[in-house]
Amino acid sequence: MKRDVLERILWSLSVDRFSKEKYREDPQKFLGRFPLDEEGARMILEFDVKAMQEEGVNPMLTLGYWIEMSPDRRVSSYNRKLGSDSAHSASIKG
Amino acid sequence: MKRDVLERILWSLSVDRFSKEKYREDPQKFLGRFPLDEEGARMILEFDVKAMQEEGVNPMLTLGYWIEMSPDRRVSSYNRKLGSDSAHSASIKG
Amino acid sequence: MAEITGGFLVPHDPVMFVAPDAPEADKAKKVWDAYETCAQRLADSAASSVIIIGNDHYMLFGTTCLPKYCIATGHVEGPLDQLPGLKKEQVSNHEALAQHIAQQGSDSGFDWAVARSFTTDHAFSIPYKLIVRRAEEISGRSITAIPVYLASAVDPFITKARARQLGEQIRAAVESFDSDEQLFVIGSGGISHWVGVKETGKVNEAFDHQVIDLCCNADIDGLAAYTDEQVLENGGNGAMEIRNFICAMAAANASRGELIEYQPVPEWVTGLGFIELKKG
Amino acid sequence: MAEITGGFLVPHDPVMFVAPDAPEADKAKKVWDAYETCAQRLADSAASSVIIIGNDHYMLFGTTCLPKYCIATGHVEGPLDQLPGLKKEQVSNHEALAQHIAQQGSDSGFDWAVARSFTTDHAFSIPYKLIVRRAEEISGRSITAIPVYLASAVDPFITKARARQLGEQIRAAVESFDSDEQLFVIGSGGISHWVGVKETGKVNEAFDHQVIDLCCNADIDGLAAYTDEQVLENGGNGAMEIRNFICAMAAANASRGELIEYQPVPEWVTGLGFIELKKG
Ligand SMILES: [Fe+3]
Ligand SMILES: [Fe+3]
Repeated sequence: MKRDVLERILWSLSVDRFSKEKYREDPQKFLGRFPLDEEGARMILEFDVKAMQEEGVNPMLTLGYWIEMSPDRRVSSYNRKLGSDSAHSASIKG
Repeated sequence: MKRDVLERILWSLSVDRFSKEKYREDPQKFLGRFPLDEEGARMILEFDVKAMQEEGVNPMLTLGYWIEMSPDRRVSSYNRKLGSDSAHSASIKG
Repeated sequence: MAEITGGFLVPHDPVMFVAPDAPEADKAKKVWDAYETCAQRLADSAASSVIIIGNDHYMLFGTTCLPKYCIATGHVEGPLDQLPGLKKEQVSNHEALAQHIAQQGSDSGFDWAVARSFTTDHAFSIPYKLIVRRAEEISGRSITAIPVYLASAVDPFITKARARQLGEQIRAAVESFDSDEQLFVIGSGGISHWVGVKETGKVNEAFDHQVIDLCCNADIDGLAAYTDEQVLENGGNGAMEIRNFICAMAAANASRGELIEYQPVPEWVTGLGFIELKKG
Repeated sequence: MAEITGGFLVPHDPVMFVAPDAPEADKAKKVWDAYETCAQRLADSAASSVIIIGNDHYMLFGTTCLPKYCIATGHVEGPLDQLPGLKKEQVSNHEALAQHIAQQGSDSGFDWAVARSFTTDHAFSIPYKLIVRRAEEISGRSITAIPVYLASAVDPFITKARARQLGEQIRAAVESFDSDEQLFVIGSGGISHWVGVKETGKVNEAFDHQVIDLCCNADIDGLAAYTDEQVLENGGNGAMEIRNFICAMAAANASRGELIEYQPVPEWVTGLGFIELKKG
């Protein structure tokens, strides 16, 4: 269930422009409309893509979310956040 | 094909808030991104729900579009536009 | 094994919520009371979960992907189309069973589209609120609910024959689920109503009684024998929802139905029929 | 009857467009040239339409409805995820045939989700641009393209066995289509790549060669024999796209495949394989 809700939020924030706007205006308020516990909200707010993947979230979504919404947006940073030592990085979903 | 595109536009304008905003800002520009002929665009712009239904568009969409986007929004007016003499009217999709 | 021990066929008419006072009071009361009767019978049963078989109204699924049938296997909330007295709420789904139905379907040729996080429309939420939630109140026990959506209002429609097979698959999946739970199934929709078309407000009592008789005789063949043209002509585009009845009847494997109430209500643009599905 | 007379298995690697100069020039050229070879062979054929079998990347379909397989039967545009050199354009679909495939599926137990108006992603649009559109340029004739999307990257996945059956159904539908058209089919995806996970950039040449050998031997059984765990372990989450290969191979009913090119390109995070499906 946690995974499902995380995926819904990431998917909305990857593809739905209205959701993106609302999230940027007030992330806490946006997340408040989903049944998400504190730890889940933290994962989203802190772009903790590693923790989300450990929760079972599809990597296509964590990557898409990072590229769309994170302050940094670089895939090299995404890979570091995941603990990857990859020199190469898909800059978008393969 | 015309029906398909009309349905996509009506569906977007019924449920997608970003599309609604964009349409309200500039209907012509919004419609311009779809492969729609002049007559199709006229149907949308003039809320010609009767013509759209004759084109095969699902009545749930013409009704939803009317209620969401038309200046009037009343189902009684929708029925008149359809040529209905019904005294009764589903105020939303049944 | 789990088991479907009963069920209902009921309408999901949003106009009841929007214009509760439009029909004469006595008629309206009979309809609301019929939901209450269903709730009471569900409360009196041992069912701990309900599968509600409804259909989208071209709101939940769009032109970029129209599924023939979809099941919510995870988080559920709704309805998207909120009404006075029917506000959006979180729904307690039976996730394990829903996932089992999808998986067992996949293993046996039923390629369920799956909603991992779903927002319902009124087709689920009206019977959910008036029957399932109310039965929880009456009985004091928790009852989960699984949303199933068929392509009954948006073409390409699921065929009536396939709706029946799908109901049989749901039953087989329930019976292969490792638990001793009892379930109810609700077919949500109908009977005659014309939606968004110029005939709106028409109710065809003769057609409604035909459908009711077929349901009460558990005559799925009879229901499936209607061509879509016949249904559209006699019951309106809203009556295409008899697919939901067929699926629910096949899932319940009922031997008969008992008419709880029928009211033709032009003010609510629908012939409203309530049937309990009885086993044995 | 219409007929599928040939086809290709090719990758759909967006990084080629984003970072064309990342690999050494010779390697990169071999990959772009492989697409050109496919385009030339399509141009040289008599095919007037191509079915492209790809998969969503959790972008087109969301958590509220994840179809096992979906076909675009009407208006098509794309890609949604535009890239440098891959801008959104209108696609000329073969609507009549696409609708026939969906209908024939419905009649034979394949419940296609249908996209009446569809936006593709790069899984369709890369082979569409580099092969179909290019073959139109070379040959001067029009070639339509039908998007088919399988659940190969988002779970619940279509099983490999079902992907094969679906390919067989596509073939049967094409052969029951009343026209003398020739078609090609393209399986779009693979081979080894790790997407969005910490192994990104890894390429497993040994696995890629195994897959290539199976494809060249038209050994669908061999491909279907991989467990998902084996694919994930050896080919990464991107290699789950071998489902698209299986479906295309079953649709083409090829007796063998001919390797056009293989390049392991860590800079493009993928082992890129190009195979022509040959009949007879
Ligand atoms: Fe891919
Ligand atoms: Fe309905």
